[in-house]
Amino acid sequence: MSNTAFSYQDLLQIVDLIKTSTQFNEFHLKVGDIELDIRRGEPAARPAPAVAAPDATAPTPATPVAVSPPAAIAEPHRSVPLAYPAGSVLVKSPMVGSFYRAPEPGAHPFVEVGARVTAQSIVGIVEVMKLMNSIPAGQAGVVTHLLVEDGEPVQYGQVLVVIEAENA
Amino acid sequence: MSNTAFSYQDLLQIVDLIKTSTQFNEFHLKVGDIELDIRRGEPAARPAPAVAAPDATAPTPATPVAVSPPAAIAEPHRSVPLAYPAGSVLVKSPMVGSFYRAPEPGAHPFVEVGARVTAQSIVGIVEVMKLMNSIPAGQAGVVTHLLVEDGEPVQYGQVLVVIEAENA
Amino acid sequence: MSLAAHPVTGTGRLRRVLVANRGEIALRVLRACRELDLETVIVHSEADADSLPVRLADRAVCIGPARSNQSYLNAEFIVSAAQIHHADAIHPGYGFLSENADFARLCEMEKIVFVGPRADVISQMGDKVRARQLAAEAGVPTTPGSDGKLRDAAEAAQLAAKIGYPVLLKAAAGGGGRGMRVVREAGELACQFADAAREAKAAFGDDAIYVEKFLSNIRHIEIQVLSDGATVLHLGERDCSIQRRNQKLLEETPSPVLDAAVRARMCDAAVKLCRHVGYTSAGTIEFILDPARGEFYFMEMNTRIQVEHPVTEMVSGIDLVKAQLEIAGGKPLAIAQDDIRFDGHAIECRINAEDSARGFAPCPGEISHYHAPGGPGIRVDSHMFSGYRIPPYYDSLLAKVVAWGRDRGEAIARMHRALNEMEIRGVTTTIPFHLDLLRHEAFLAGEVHTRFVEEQLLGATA
Amino acid sequence: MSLAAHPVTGTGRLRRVLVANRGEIALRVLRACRELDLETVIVHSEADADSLPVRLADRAVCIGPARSNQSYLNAEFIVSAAQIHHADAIHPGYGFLSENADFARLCEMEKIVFVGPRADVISQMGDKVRARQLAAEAGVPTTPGSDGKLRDAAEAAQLAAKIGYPVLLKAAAGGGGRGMRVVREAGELACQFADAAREAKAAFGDDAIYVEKFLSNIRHIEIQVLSDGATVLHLGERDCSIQRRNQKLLEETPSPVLDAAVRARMCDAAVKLCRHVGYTSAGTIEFILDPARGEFYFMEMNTRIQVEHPVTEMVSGIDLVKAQLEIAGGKPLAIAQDDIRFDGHAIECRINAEDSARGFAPCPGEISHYHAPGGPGIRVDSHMFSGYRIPPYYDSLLAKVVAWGRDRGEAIARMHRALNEMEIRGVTTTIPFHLDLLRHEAFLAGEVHTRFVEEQLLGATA
Repeated sequence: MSNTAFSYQDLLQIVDLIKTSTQFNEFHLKVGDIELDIRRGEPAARPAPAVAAPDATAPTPATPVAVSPPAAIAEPHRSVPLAYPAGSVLVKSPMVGSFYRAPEPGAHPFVEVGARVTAQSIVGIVEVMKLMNSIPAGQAGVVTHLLVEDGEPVQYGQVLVVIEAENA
Repeated sequence: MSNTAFSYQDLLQIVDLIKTSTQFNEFHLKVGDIELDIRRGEPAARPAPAVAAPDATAPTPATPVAVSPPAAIAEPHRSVPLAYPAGSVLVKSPMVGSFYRAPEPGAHPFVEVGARVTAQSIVGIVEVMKLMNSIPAGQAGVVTHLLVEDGEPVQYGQVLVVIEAENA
Repeated sequence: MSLAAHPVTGTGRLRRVLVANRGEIALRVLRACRELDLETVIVHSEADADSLPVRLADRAVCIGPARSNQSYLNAEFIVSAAQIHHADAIHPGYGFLSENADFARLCEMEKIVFVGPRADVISQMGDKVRARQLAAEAGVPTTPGSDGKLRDAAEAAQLAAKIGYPVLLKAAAGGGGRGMRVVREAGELACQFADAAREAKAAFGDDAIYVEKFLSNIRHIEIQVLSDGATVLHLGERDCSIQRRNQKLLEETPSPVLDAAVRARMCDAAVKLCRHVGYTSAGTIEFILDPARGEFYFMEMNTRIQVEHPVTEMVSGIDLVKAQLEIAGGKPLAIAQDDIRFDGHAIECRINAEDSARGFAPCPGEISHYHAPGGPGIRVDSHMFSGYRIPPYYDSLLAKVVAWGRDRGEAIARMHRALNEMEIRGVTTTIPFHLDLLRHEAFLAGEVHTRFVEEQLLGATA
Repeated sequence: MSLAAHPVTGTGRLRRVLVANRGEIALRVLRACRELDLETVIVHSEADADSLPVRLADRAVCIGPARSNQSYLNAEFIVSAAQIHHADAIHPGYGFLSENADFARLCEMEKIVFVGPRADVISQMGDKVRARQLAAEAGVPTTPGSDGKLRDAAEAAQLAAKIGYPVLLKAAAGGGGRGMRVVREAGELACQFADAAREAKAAFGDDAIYVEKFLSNIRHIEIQVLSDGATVLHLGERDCSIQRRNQKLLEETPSPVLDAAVRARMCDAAVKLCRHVGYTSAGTIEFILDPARGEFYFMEMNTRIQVEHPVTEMVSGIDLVKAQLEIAGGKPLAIAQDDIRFDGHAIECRINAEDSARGFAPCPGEISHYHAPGGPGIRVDSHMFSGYRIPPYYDSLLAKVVAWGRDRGEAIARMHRALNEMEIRGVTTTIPFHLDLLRHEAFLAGEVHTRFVEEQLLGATA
């Protein structure tokens, strides 16, 4: 009833608009029953719905937490919001799996913090069901953060590596 | 936890403060988790909690609805907000019962709209368990509204008569 | 008031019921009325104008300001509201006027059906000495002790020797532990008697003392009864031993310690007492159980619905509040004792707006967010909603969470799961207390007594 | 993965379960795991990151974007998540991969317990022709008709004469009503056969036709089974005749029309079929019941937990999801058929985010306010909360409200009462539809069939 005038697609478009703009720091939109609040810099945590269980909400050691940088407002994970400098590019895992920093056990890691990479440089491997998926940097620049330890589980969309883009 | 600094008594005091003032039309207060919004003229309906049943919320014919004039913001009844001119005095029922406009069946009513009353004038009777309780006007002035029909049930705090005060 | 024009419903001559209570029990009664297709009128104080029961009732009438003695305790206003709004019956819930014989009598005089026993029965059972007498007449065991005050220490010693040590000396005029002495052996008695009498005199202006068998490690077990005046049924027991300062916190059925023989004797005693006094409606006989000896003693009778009635409903499938309304409407009980089967185990946790970390201090305030638990075996009775402001004038009960399981273990696991899911934001509640309790070894083993919470769970700080 | 270091729990060798589903059934499985003290891992799509199951699970792993085929339907990602997070078992819920034999086989190969039957059983029962064959082998009645396609109208006429008119001609290759003809008497057959074959050819490129007994005014009755491989139990029936376009809307047990003899035969048939195929876990045998003749026919078997399983839980007291987990953990069933008692009546209403006034159009959006019903006899299974945004990618089921009563009348009255209390603001739901249905004379009389909703309740507009 209430939201015939406002679709998920509209929302995506608006988020895209804000993402590509540098002019807005806060955005408030109300259409009928729908309220949209977008804020740059510190993504507000969604109102947590309904969990009183301390053991259910406390992060468990092996649970990966995705980092939501300012440029990725719509990141839908349980977020520990981290801010990266402007010009940072986030290399995310394209699938759930185990992350490896080196081509094989004992070998040198693909990259370290400070390493200069091209868009084609491999920054790690995500293994799913014994299938090894090489992860390219996708952007030339310098590695500023390595966020996942060797052998750790990663989830879809999780940020693996942060790169300070060249010419950014 | 959250509201140790702000009690129900504080709330009452603030409501009284606003009631006795003619200077403010809106008042917004936020203390910790508590948000208080007071607006003159059109008291906002409390967020209705949890009733989908149309037959439960629809006013039933015999249910009295209390009128909430601007001067009585905190009126806790299911309200049909009505505004009276400044200087209006509300005569409310001091108890639940049946309201009578005349001293006995067939007799002339105590007052009619337009009648001039003194503070001691009787404006009606509320009967509770065969006990007749005379309701004095409490204020000299002119009767502007008679809100309850003869013999109708009234609840505690319900407005019976509105008087335009003299020298107000 | 003539009912000739009204059609007769499944509840006999009832058509419209006035609910003279607030909070979760008002909601409970409204639900029963809805299910029986009875119209509802609720009376309320100004402080409860925005409450869920007021919103759910067909009609709501404000009868006074927040203070109970000007609203929920004012019999005339309530009866008047019933008359004005043509209610045929008044359901009093628990607390407030529910065990007030004068109120029941006023209803009787005004030809309004009081949903409960007759006024004279309420009156008799409300007098503790008279109730004890009636229990004894009915052959129901009462705590061994003096029937009235004692002349002197010598008479006390004589009686103590008869009932066996330890005994309890109590101020006849008093309460709250003043003038109370536990005497463990005969040699101590004279000295303790003098001390107790002195303390009683100082506290109550009356040095009269009586003696009673002292029982420790006791459990509080109560039997639910249901009677239409002709048929008297029992619906098994509830174990209410988890208490703090005589306030029940958790109740369960069946009791983890009651064996079949003792249970049968207790239920039989409860039914006998009801028959003896001509009891009608739902009622509860409270007993002290000495589990070590398998003996039980009559404590008192509650002539109303209890807070903890849902555990009985969960294992018996019988809706006690609907049964009360049907009996009040003149409908005879359709079930016999043999029709009642008890299935599984049920536990109720009372969720109060209290801070168990600070001596269970009440925490009124606004419920900014409420999310009820759900899923299999979980029942929630609560008048809460997101945005509800708890008035500071009344009791702190926010919700009753009831868990059913095929056995006690399943019920406990479900309760634990449900309380972990439940969310009440804005005020502090007793959920953390219950989560601790449900994991406590003594509770899991069923080895608790009425002072367990204060002495063991909360320790010295209680 | 070695489990040697892990203590053995009540569920045998299981310690950590991965939930490969979303919405209310994910929550249902999480609750069962909690009650069994099993750790939980949930996999979810990006669209469900803020869902209640994700928040309640011990661990949550995002496995892909909103689209199901890249998340909930991706077997490799799910098995991988189970391995990485050391889950011993995967519960597939219903829908998605729950009846996917390849997925079950992948789990078997990777030594992860699939909570359900063996892959080969899923495979057999998933093939409609093979399942019908197996049913016939087990002596379970199947709809009379041709076992395969017919050569011509003459062969059809021969068979129709044998099974009796009316008969249904169906396109062997088709579905959805294309190429389907009801033939009421022998004289019509040749002409209708030609029409059906022509339509089938046009629609599916194949003019093969087969014939089946045409049944009208039928009911959909299903039998719940539970098997550990050695013991096969039935848990009675569910009547799911209230449907719209083959989507169930309301389910109840017991069926208002099934007599004891037919019920016994149906339950017996279901158990026999399970034994015949070596079924394990919970499963459901769906039958068509022709109430006029008291005859029933095997339709299909669902080799998973059903949406409507709670009604069976309410009357039997058996937790089906916990039973699935225990069986998966290698624990033999602790109950025998004679231990199972059925008490009272239970009804489930599916509350969907759909507008029944506009052809049940889905209504995704944000639930601005949610208040669950409560009180006696009411169970709610829902993943909703105030502020929940319903993703537009998945099904529209928001909540299952289940009402229990001592009899059907009490259950209906409770359901009506509960749906009146329930509040879902922000989106349109099917609550108004259910309130209408619950007051409809035919429903109250139990006189409905599988086309009742479309033909009578919704009328010509459906």
